[in-house]
Amino acid sequence: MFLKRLLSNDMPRSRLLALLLLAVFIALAFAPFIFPGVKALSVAAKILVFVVLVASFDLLLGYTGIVSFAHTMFFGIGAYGIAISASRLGPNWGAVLVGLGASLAISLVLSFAIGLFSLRVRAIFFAMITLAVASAFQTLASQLSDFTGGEDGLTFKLPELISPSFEFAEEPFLGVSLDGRLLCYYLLFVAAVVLVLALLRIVNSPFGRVLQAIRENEFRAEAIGYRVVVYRTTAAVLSALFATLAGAMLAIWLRYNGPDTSLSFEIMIDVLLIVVIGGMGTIYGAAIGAVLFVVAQSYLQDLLRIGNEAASGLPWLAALLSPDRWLLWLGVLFVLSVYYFPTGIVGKLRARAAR
Amino acid sequence: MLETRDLTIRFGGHVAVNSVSCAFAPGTLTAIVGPNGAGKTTYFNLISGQLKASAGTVSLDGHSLSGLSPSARTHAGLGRAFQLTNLFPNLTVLENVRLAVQATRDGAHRRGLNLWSIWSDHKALTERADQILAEVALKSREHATVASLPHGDQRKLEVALLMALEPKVFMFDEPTAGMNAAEAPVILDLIRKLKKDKTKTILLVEHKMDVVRELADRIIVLHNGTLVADGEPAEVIASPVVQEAYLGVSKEAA
Amino acid sequence: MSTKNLLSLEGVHTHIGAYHILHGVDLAVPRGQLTMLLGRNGAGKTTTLRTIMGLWHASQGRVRFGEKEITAQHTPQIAGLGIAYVPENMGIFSDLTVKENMLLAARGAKNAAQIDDTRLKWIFKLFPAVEKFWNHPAGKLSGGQKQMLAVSRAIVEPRELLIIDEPSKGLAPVMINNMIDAFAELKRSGVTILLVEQNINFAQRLGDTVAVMDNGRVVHAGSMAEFSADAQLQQSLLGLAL
Amino acid sequence: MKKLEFDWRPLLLAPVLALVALPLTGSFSTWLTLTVAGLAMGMIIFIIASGLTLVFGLMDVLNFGHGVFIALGAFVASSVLGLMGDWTGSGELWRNLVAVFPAMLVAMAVAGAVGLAFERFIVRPVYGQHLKQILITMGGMIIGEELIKVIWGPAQIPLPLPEALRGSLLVGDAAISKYRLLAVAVGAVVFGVLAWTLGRTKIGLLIRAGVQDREMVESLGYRIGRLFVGVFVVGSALAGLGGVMWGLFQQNLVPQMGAQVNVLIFIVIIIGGLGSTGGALIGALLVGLMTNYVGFLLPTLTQFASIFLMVAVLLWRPQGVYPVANR
Amino acid sequence: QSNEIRIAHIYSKTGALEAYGKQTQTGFMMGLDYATGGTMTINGKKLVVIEKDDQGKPDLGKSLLAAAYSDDKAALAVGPTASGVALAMLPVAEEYKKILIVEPAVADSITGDKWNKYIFRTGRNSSQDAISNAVAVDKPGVTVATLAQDNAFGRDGVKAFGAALKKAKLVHEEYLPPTTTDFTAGAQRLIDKLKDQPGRKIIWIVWAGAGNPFKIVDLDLKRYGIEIATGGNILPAMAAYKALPGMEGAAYYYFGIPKNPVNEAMVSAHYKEFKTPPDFFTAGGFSAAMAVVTALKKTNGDTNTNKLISTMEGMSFDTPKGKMTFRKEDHQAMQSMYHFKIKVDPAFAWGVPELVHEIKPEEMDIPIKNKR
Ligand SMILES: Nc1ncnc2c1ncn2[C@@H]1O[C@H](COP(=O)(O)OP(=O)(O)OP(=O)(O)O)[C@@H](O)[C@H]1O
Ligand SMILES: Nc1ncnc2c1ncn2[C@@H]1O[C@H](COP(=O)(O)OP(=O)(O)OP(=O)(O)O)[C@@H](O)[C@H]1O
Ligand SMILES: [Mg+2]
Ligand SMILES: [Mg+2]
Repeated sequence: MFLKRLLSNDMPRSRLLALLLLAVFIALAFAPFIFPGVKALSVAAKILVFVVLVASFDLLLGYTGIVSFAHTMFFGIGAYGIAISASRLGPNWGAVLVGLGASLAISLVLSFAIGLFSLRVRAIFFAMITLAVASAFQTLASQLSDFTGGEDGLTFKLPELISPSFEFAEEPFLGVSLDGRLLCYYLLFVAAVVLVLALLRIVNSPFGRVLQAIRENEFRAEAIGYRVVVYRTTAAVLSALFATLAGAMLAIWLRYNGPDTSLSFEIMIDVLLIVVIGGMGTIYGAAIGAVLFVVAQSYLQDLLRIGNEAASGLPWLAALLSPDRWLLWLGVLFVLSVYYFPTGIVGKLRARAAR
Repeated sequence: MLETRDLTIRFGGHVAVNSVSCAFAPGTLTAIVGPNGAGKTTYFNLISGQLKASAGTVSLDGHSLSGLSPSARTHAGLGRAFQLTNLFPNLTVLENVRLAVQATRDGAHRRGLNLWSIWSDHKALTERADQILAEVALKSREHATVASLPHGDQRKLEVALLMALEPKVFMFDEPTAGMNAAEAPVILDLIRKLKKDKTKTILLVEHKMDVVRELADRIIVLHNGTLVADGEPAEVIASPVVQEAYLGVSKEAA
Repeated sequence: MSTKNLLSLEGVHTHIGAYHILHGVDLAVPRGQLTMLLGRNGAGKTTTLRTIMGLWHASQGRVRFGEKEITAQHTPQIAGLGIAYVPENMGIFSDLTVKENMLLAARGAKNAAQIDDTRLKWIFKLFPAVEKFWNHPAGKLSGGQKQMLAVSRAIVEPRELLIIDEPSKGLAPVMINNMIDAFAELKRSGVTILLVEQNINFAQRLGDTVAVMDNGRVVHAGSMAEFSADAQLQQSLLGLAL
Repeated sequence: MKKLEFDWRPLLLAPVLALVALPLTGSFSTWLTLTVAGLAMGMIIFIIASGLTLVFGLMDVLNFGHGVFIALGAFVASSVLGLMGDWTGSGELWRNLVAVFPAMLVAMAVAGAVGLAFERFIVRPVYGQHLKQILITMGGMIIGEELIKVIWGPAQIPLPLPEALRGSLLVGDAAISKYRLLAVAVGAVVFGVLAWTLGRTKIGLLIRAGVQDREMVESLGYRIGRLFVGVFVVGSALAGLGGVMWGLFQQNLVPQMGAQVNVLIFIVIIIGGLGSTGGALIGALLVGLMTNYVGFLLPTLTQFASIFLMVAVLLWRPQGVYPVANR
Repeated sequence: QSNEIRIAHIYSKTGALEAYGKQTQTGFMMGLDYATGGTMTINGKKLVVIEKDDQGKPDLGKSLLAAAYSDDKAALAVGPTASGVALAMLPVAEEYKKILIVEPAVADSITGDKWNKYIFRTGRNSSQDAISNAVAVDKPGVTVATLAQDNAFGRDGVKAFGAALKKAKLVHEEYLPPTTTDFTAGAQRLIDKLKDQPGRKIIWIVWAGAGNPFKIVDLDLKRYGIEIATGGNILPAMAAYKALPGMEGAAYYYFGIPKNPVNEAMVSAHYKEFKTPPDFFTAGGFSAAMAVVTALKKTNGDTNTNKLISTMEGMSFDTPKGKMTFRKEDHQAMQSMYHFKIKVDPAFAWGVPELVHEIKPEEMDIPIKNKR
């Protein structure tokens, strides 16, 4: 019952899905202990960031039906907020809060403007405009190098407590050294859980239902008494704010930020793909999709290395399986996942359970 | 009292509704008839705010509606069903109606602006929606998605959404078009029931003259955007302009 | 047999996704006649027409057009055999002008000037709105005007078979009369017509043969004259007397 | 009855822009150099964008992979020209052109053939579904780019201009590069052929109708599937041609070159009104002029110039200068 | 502990700089092979190279370096290709207290204000590039204008270049967006600035990336007597130099220029394996390998970080470019640069740079920009 309310009464509605979600939750909760090593922990942290980022995008895309390519812009704003204030104000919690506050404020204003603009032009035009705006923003971030570190980005320090050099216990616990990096991971973990549950609540609120109505038929939604501008703009702002928070999480984890890290179009496409693989219009899809995608992306090269060695007898196959061509396989993954998961993993699992 | 004064709209050089002034009192059902393209739907669009008038005003109970968005007009008490079916195709029948119920009734859901409660907790909405579906005989299909409904059922749902809004003014645009003669009575009965409520104003665009004859308290005729006749049903139907322009050199006027 | 019926369906089953909609439809459309397909909402009339046009595919059974079996053919091939179809939703290309809509329907014409002039004049006379709004985007037409355009498109070139889903929907009485005249004229010129219609009047005045559907099956087939005479039959099949 | 008249106002945009720039640039010869360069640049942009007006504008396929055909065309041309060193190295114009034309044809043929496969395996399952189009074509783009790297290697490849096309013609003090004149000629041909086909035949209408209601077009008896394949192939071939022109303009090729021009050509066809050949031409010329003027007057803002231009045009005409479809 | 020495090489195996990264890797492996006499062992310890692909992404580079030091137990690391990646990596070296030899990322700040004591660089930095070029064009009566990318790389380069000009006059700095494809507008501005100047007029171009700024010669600069100068580049990029016979500048490396046994060995090994001459970044990778082996030999295979640092500070080592020396103050390798003049030779697909003068480290005053 408590769980049901925590999940805003939006149950997985498929036993397999429930199991998957549980597995993901447990794996992430104990990642430092289950999967040792720096790389595994980075992958887990990246998953946490992406779950929030993708879920926030799903609010816009899956629930409201707005296709925007400017979502990484807000992600970047969040990351830059932390990066800039930490590098200017020094490694203290005040700087983190200032950075967070400032970036949320900027995102609020920008997303408000974009949300209003989305009503003036048609969907494709809006998508293309946001694409252009996002690329302009990336250029701007590179150009304002005094402020943003330009293309090289910013490396900065954070409060001692969540820095790798801080050790709060001498002895490793279960083979894992108890240091600031671990604390930082759990900070991210808690943030991700809270933010995702919050998004789940929003999409299952009366407001969330209206967003779906607008997605389906904007004209009729207005006719039955919903002021579409208000709902769309609110959704745009909310999703931007969540993306900003995801960006802040990223910066806190990496203690670095640059245009390619948080603003690139590549990330935008990854996010889109995750939404589609996971299942549009289901926050759970974001979680499942993010795990699958980030793991695949992070270990594809390792996998290919094995394949490459196995195929060393067949030179042409080995050439294609070369780890240097990992992008080729990522592209194939794009195509296949659109082919085989038209309604996403969540959609597929739910449809199967419904039979 | 719904009133339009000199309501006009031009599309380029074409005047689709030409200075129509008319008042509709509560407790009456006014049928609006006229040839195809006469401007009936456009007149509705002007009243409900889907189109902006080139000139003229619309007011409800003395308050001007001009300049308000369609959603604001819905809140002011106008309700509208569309001629060409216009629903939320991938939501279920029940959700369609529930959304309409939520839109106009106040409550903890704050007309859909509540971000932080769980939607299914608002049970009253579901109950009301169920009730309406029962009235239009769609209860058995409440979990079907709209896109899979046959045409006739979609027309019924169109009417159900209007009922859910509980407006002061009901505007029906050919509610029974494409509906089987055995099914149409469900809708017509609903309209009859509405008529009994003397606080409701009903506007009905309909081409089936037997329906008009039976239901209407008053008929107005639009022709080329202009109001050309207004009065008692029998009188209007008998007038030469209606006979000729609308009913044709009638073989079936009887 | 096959010369008498221009179109025939034998035991056609159609599935849409997981739903089984048509449960063995048998339908014969005699050459040169006007066949009415009646039935309650949701009986499967539209699905039957779409199955004929190849827009859904029959999972079982056969559809024949003249001598030819068309069950597994694709829509353009079926249409190419000389069938014109007016769908339930009218299928108007709302971005194109009325002229462009008509031009597409006239497969033989490369541009508007090549559309058969006498036929066009005839259409303009039947449906003046088509002429009046010739250069306007079709999406801006009124509901009834769209319906007229949809029917005009189906008759802009001669076709052997017309399949029309509820042509009278949304039309003013005078226009219904025009349309009845038009169909009568087409029939005289030898065209076979299959109509789904809810307007009883329309049905009675035009129909030669009638088929009544219920629950995905044809439950009655016969001549219109007999059917209109038998009030009890009507009551039991349609829930009302004509 | 209001007749649909030809809307001539967008035609004035480019001349007006040029006139506004005249006093700002200061000297006439500078202005002339910039204007001619801008117009010619616009023509090159038009050539690379022309395929996309068909695919994206008319067919409504958000092909994010269009760039890969541009890159493919350029790389194929580099191989073809590489085989004809004698002809490109010669200083005689006709010999150079004899080398360039087959390169164009082969590039178009290869791009068109790959387009055929692309349509079949990548685009066909997702007609009408924008989001999936974006993803699946991005996937196609990545695959294509990687295959280019497998075939031609990841390094940049030089594609020197044939001898006679190098250098400039001098008009007074203004320099007009010869290659750009060739680009104007090719662009004019592409424009003419496209405008004629789409304006004088039913093809354009059929595509637009097919995008709105595929079933209805099929019910009218047209094989819309085949038509779409055909148009996609032509669009890809045009991209291949654009790639040749762009590659010769850049004089070196990188596998990512397609992705680099993606945003630019999107902007052009959006300004044009999605699917209008004339609109795309106007858009391309405007972008060409604008980048040159801004590049001269306020170089730091060059990267924002075309975006600013797009937003300004859309504020004036929210559907682009010549809206084709009501999307 | 064991008898292995693990070295991580982190570079752009894929991404925009894939071609550069591959050269570095080739050079690095050839260098190790050459320096250990083909044994790949030092003092009985086997050298193991762990390759990692940063894809040109700073965040990835950062976590890969951490993983290399921690998960893979690398004793030291070499790389990366891009400056942005390098800058993000610097703190990781400090965190793990392990050495990072930067090669070939060029940004000055790597050995400047972002430097820490674990950072060494065998590659040249922007200042060395710019100053050597300044030395090459710096003559009395010469008027210079610059054309550079509008980013840190371009601006730093021009700044160092301008500061090093003693006799020539710098009249204009033109910065264009890194994504520029049409250079007409910028060229026109340069022409306007230069055409009325007396004497020799030179546009010095510093450009890295896709665009081709040399197209501006198509605008017939000769009519105003304007020349072009620029640094060296990878061979495919030098194809554009074919149109610029007689152009002067200063290069980091060209396989035909340095005359020493190491270079000869590398060129012949490269021809043997690939049938092509080694390029720019091959030489860099080779140099890095030479530095690593020289240092490890001196410590007798001891990988203790502090010991390595004290060994490497001030250490000289042989490279294909002759002798290099890690400067004590900022750990930048001081090295020769080559003043060249372009000759067109039909046998080569690129413009061939012919040596005019080897600019020895002593001839360049490379500023020390870090704070120790
Ligand atoms: N948005 C618009 N732009 C241009 N013309 C329009 C527009 N909307 C309607 N019209 C024109 O205005 C006229 C009136 O249309 P309207 O839809 O009001 O007719 P109607 O009386 O409802 O007809 P019907 O009985 O066929 O539904 C028509 O001629 C139509 O073409
Ligand atoms: N796309 C679909 N998915 C699922 N079910 C469908 C779909 N289309 C139609 N149906 C179902 O098929 C049945 C027959 O529908 P059809 O549209 O053929 O009826 P009809 O006789 O034309 O009715 P009407 O007179 O109301 O148009 C209905 O029960 C309907 O719900
Ligand atoms: Mg109407
Ligand atoms: Mg039907």
